[in-house]
Amino acid sequence: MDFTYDDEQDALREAVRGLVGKAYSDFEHRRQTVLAEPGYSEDLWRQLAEMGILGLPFAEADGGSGAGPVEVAIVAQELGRVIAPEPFLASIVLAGGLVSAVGTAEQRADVLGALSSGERLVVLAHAEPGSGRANAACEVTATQDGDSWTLTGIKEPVPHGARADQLVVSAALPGGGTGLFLVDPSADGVERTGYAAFDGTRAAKVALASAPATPLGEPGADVEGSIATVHDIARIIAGNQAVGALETALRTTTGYLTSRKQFGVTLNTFQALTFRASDMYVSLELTTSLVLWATMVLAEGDPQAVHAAAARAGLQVARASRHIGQEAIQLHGGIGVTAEYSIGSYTAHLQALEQLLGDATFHLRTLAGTVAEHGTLEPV
Amino acid sequence: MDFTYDDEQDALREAVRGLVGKAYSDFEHRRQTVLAEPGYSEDLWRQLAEMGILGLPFAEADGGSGAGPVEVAIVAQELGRVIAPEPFLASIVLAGGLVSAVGTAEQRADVLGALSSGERLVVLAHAEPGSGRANAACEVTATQDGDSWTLTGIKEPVPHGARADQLVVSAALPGGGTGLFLVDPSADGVERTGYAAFDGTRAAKVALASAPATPLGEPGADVEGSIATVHDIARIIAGNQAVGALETALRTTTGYLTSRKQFGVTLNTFQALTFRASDMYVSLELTTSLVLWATMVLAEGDPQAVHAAAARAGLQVARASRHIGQEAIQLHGGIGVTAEYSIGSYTAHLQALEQLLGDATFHLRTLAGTVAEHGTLEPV
Amino acid sequence: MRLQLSDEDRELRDELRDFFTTKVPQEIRDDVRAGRELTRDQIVESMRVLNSAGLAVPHWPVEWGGKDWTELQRHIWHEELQAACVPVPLAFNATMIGPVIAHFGSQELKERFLPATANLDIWWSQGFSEPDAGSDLASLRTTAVRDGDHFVVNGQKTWTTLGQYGDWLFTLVRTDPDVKKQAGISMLLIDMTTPGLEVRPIQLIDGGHEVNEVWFTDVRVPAENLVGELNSGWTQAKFLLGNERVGVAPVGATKRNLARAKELAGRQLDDPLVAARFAELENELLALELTALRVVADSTDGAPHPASSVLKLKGTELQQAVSELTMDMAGPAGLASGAGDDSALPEWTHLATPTYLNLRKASIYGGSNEVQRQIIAKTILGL
Amino acid sequence: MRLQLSDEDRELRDELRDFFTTKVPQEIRDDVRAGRELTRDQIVESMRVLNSAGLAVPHWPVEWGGKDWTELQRHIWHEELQAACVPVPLAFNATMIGPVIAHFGSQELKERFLPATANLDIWWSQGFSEPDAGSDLASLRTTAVRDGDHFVVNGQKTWTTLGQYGDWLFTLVRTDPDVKKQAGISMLLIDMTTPGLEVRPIQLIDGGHEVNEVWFTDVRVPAENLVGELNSGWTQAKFLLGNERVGVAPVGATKRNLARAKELAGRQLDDPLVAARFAELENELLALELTALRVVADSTDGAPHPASSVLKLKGTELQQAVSELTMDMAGPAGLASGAGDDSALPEWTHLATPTYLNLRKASIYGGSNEVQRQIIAKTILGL
Repeated sequence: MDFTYDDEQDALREAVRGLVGKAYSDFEHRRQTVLAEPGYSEDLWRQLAEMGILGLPFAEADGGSGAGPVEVAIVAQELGRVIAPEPFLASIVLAGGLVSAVGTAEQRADVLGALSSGERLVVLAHAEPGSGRANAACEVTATQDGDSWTLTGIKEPVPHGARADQLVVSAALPGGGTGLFLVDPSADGVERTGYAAFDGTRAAKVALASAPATPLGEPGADVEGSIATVHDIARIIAGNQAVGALETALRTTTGYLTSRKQFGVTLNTFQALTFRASDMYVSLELTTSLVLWATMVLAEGDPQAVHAAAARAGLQVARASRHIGQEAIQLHGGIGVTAEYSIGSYTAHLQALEQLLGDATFHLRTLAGTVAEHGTLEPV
Repeated sequence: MDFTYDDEQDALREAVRGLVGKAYSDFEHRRQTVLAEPGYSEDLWRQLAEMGILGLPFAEADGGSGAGPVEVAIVAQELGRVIAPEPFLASIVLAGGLVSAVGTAEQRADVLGALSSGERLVVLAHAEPGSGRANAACEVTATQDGDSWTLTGIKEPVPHGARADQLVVSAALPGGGTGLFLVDPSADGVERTGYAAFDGTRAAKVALASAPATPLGEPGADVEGSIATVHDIARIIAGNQAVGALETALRTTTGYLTSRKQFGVTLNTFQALTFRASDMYVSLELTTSLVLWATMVLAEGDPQAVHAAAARAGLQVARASRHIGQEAIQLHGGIGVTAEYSIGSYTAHLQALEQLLGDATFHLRTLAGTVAEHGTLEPV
Repeated sequence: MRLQLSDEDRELRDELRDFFTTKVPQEIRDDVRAGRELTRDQIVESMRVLNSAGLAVPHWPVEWGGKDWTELQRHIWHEELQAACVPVPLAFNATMIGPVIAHFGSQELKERFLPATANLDIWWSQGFSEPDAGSDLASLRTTAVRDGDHFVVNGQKTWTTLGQYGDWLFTLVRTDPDVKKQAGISMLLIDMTTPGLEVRPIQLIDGGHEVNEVWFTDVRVPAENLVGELNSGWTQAKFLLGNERVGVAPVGATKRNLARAKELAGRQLDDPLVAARFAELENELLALELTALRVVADSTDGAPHPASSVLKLKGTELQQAVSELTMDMAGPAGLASGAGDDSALPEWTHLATPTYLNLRKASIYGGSNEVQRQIIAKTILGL
Repeated sequence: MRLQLSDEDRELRDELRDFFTTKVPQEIRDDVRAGRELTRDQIVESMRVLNSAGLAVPHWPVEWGGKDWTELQRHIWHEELQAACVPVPLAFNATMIGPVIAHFGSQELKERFLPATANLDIWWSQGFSEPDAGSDLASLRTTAVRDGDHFVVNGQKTWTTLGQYGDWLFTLVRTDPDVKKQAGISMLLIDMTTPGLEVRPIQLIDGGHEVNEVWFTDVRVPAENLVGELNSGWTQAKFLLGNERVGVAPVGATKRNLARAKELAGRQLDDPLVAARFAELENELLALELTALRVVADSTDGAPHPASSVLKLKGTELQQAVSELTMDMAGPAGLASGAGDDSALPEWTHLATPTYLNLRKASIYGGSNEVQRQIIAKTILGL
């Protein structure tokens, strides 16, 4: 068991930090970016593509560089550190992950290549009103007519769905099960309404009315399992993103405590506040450990183990996000709830990650369901 | 709605405090009392009888003084304040309560009279190994032979079971349901092994082997409902006892914080500690409110409402007992875990009340089961 | 000790309930229930409906429109307002400056301001906090210098809630810089249309515009707008901040929101973990409500009760906890917070997370929960 | 980054597991598993079994019986000990005074004490805390005054764990009252049979006798029993207290106890609320274990890692939480804590509450959790 990064991984981190961290080093820039459309920096996205970051997880044959989860996690941590609003999770991890897992060789080369090069933004449209966190699609249905397929129904919320150049849409198959489809959002029968989520990132309602669609991979095949696994992967990667954000939230808070004066002294004079910062640090360390472990489990690749690890990381991240997110604002006081200052946006973004991929009760339910099946829990 | 006590109630409190509070004003006396048999002061018990305290809840016709739950609650608060080890709950509230509810007029006059006068200690033997908190008896069974009844099986733990002069024993009836019986513990077929619980109060194993028994009330009648109701009443009275103990625990802790020096200053100089004391105070106030309310619900007498109120008070008391009990020790530091100093015994006693009458999860389960059945929850 | 309300109090409750649910426009109450932001007009309209029946400022002196009610009756009034989704009368008017003017103001100030304040003809704003004077309010630096029969005010206030709607501002200013900080403060009433006064919006993390900065550049304020004596402002401020024992914790609204969250949760309540969260919160809220009742019943002399800090502390914690639970019930739909009317997701799921984020302020504003813990430790526990 | 152990480490783990589960007497391990109090003889016996195989003090210098292991290998050793229910080598010997003598002691002291210490031929006790010097250890008042080739010791120590079994005491004494408090302290080794030394039991709230007071009345200690330089005792004390990065949190034992509680809970696990409590604790414990692994892996230079405070803080909290959950699983049977062998209730239900009460000490002794928070705030967060 080894928690250390190798030199190449350190170099990757430096490179990403040099680009993304630098771009958003001034929080005001992040704020202005999410106030304008499309809610992220197209320029930065292109630079990430040029640096090879967008193709990191995809096979070389598909236009990527075939790196592993540890490398993707490093990118996520750096994005999280500055709560970059770029659509990395929605497009690279979720949409790209599913194309990678399910697509034909041709589709993989086409979609992943375009995704990696930054020329096409592809996102996953899976969530449906009223379906909670089901892996199956229900409200959007697929209809087959010979070799042609159309989709009908509503997907909402679809992260970055309004800006996307191509959608990967899940739909209930006529023969049962859930299939995935590539949809051109400019086609007839596709109507999109975009908006900003509370953390500034973008989402949309996507209404499909007999919209033309191309099956991803084998037509008619049930890929619910792949959807589940890619969500588990996304939970672990999002956990890394959260760790980055949590670190900054704590550092911002301790920085404030040492500089803000009240009653003639800096706030770190008040032990009740510093002890709470210490508890935040404890949360952060435990969360970092669990997320790094889950990333290593992901690198080993067993889907069953990944499923459990995603729930474990998810639960711990959710608890820490609430704890640190709430305390960070409270320890700041009034300025903590203003939009111009950074800390509230960190709390909001941590909350958005949780809503995207599962809150504490969701993950706890998963874990409670199997707690009776083992004795001691061993990390290896 | 009125939370104030009348003059007579104030006088009752003063009288009980003058007796019990004074007797145990020195914690060492409480400690020595529980180190010796029978684990409480027979002398004090006699004085309580003389003062009319032991007969408080029973009808005048039964030898009591017919006072209401509020008066009984006042006694319990004062007992709790000094964690008096006397068997008030086990005998007056539980055993007396069941004799009062179920016994024939003759049994009531006999048992409650002797209980009120202090001449006979009567306790309830209901808990059975493995039966959790069921209101029904299961392991102890009753056998009928003409007008004679015998009981067989084990009751454990039986609070104050070894010292008791008479037992009220629950048993599974031959025709189904649970009956109550009066048992003379000196009879053949009754074997008792007494011991001290972790809070110094006494309990026992009572093994019955065809022990002669007299049905309490109508022979063969199922009284599970009465057992349930008397336990609910005991939960509310025990809640009052807990409130008394919690108050002392907090006052002891704040007293320690203002007197104990470390690093050249008294501990109340450390804001992290005083803020925790403030949170303890919040817990205490909320708990007091809920317990007083439950006592008023009890005074109104509707068993359904009493059941809900007992669960509500039980949950809040259990949460506060853990919170305040644990923090009181922690804020004391090393001396908090020693037997000679009082605070640890308060924590232990609060724990014992909880184990006797239900922990947080137990009560929460009751409340969660009905939470969907109402909109807002109204106290009146 | 008695559980039931007296006949008289029950009668009052029923009357109030009837008035609130029939006389205050349904549309306003629907918006409150749904947690939507109210317009200025709605707030004004509902307060005027109340005032027309003498129900806007029952805690004021009778000669200025108050009712000679017991604290319990005022508590009932406050709970019934919330239960009926009636907007609570604007706090700046009804519970802040109104009672201060009634207590400290000259007869002239009273006549000039109190009727208009009760009827919300004047919308008051609060100018207390400053960027460097938050929990340490007394270190405020906005100055007022006497110049003839005017004061000239310079400086900056912040966290002025709904200041964009304000007609008049009650404010604390430093009138003597050379004495102990509490001793050099005065309270001034300022017409917000006075030249040199500028209100600038502050956006909060829920995206809303609720608070403001107020800047003063040589703002000339007639000396007669001083409340009480010169340099006695700290006394007025303490009176204002400690004035209320009823309504310290928004129990009624939180109860209503919890009950609504249960409805909205639907089938999720079948999950024992979810049901347990609701049951736990409901029980804590009951304990809080009963504590509020104990506090109001404890005496009727109007002095602030020390346990008010308990109500503020626990009241805001539970308010936040209910918003958190509601957000969790919305689940992934919460990401559609910015969606419009054509969204396929219900409106409450859009509002849930912004409301949760917005309410982080509850434990900060109006005396942070750290200040409340400090008060409990010092004044109640003697630490 | 790699999840799996290296082949070498896995091999070591398997060897250790085999040794611990076959060579340490089953009866001792059963008592550990059941949470029973061990006798002095059992503790001595198991440590000698380990020492016979060179497994009692692997973190000591190799010449005194240590192994040249990585921190990870020591971690594995420590976890496997606990998983196998082997009593961890007596801390006073193995992790406290042994390393101090090895680091600061003269060659003569080393030869005299280290082999006997590793083999538990000498049972060491600790004399650090005093009634008025708890978290503020440096304010200790027990004095040692030089008299010829002896020190004469007077004063009182407290919280001396298992002092009733002790042969020798390592203690901090004040040897210079006129300097800054940390600068006037020395470390002395004292034969506990010396006249004037008295050990008095302190009963704890679980009813057990685990800690003691130690009183000194003109106790004469040979000057050669000084460890290190005169007045350098604070250095030794800090070394001793900050020496360990492995085993700061009793992860292995807590995991074992949690797994056991699950077994004992039986059907109660069918309740989702109970299952959720187990799942939550299990996850926190996993996070703690992984944090311990990160800390041991972080460097191998032996210096205390700042995150050790995290391990102590969270480790004791989880240790307590598991004992609390176990107690709750016992339910009303817990009241039979004083019952004997003929009780109809299982032994574990007797032990559950006393264990819970006893473990309240875990967050107080050995640097309270408040001290740990202070360390984190100061040294890690710079507050």
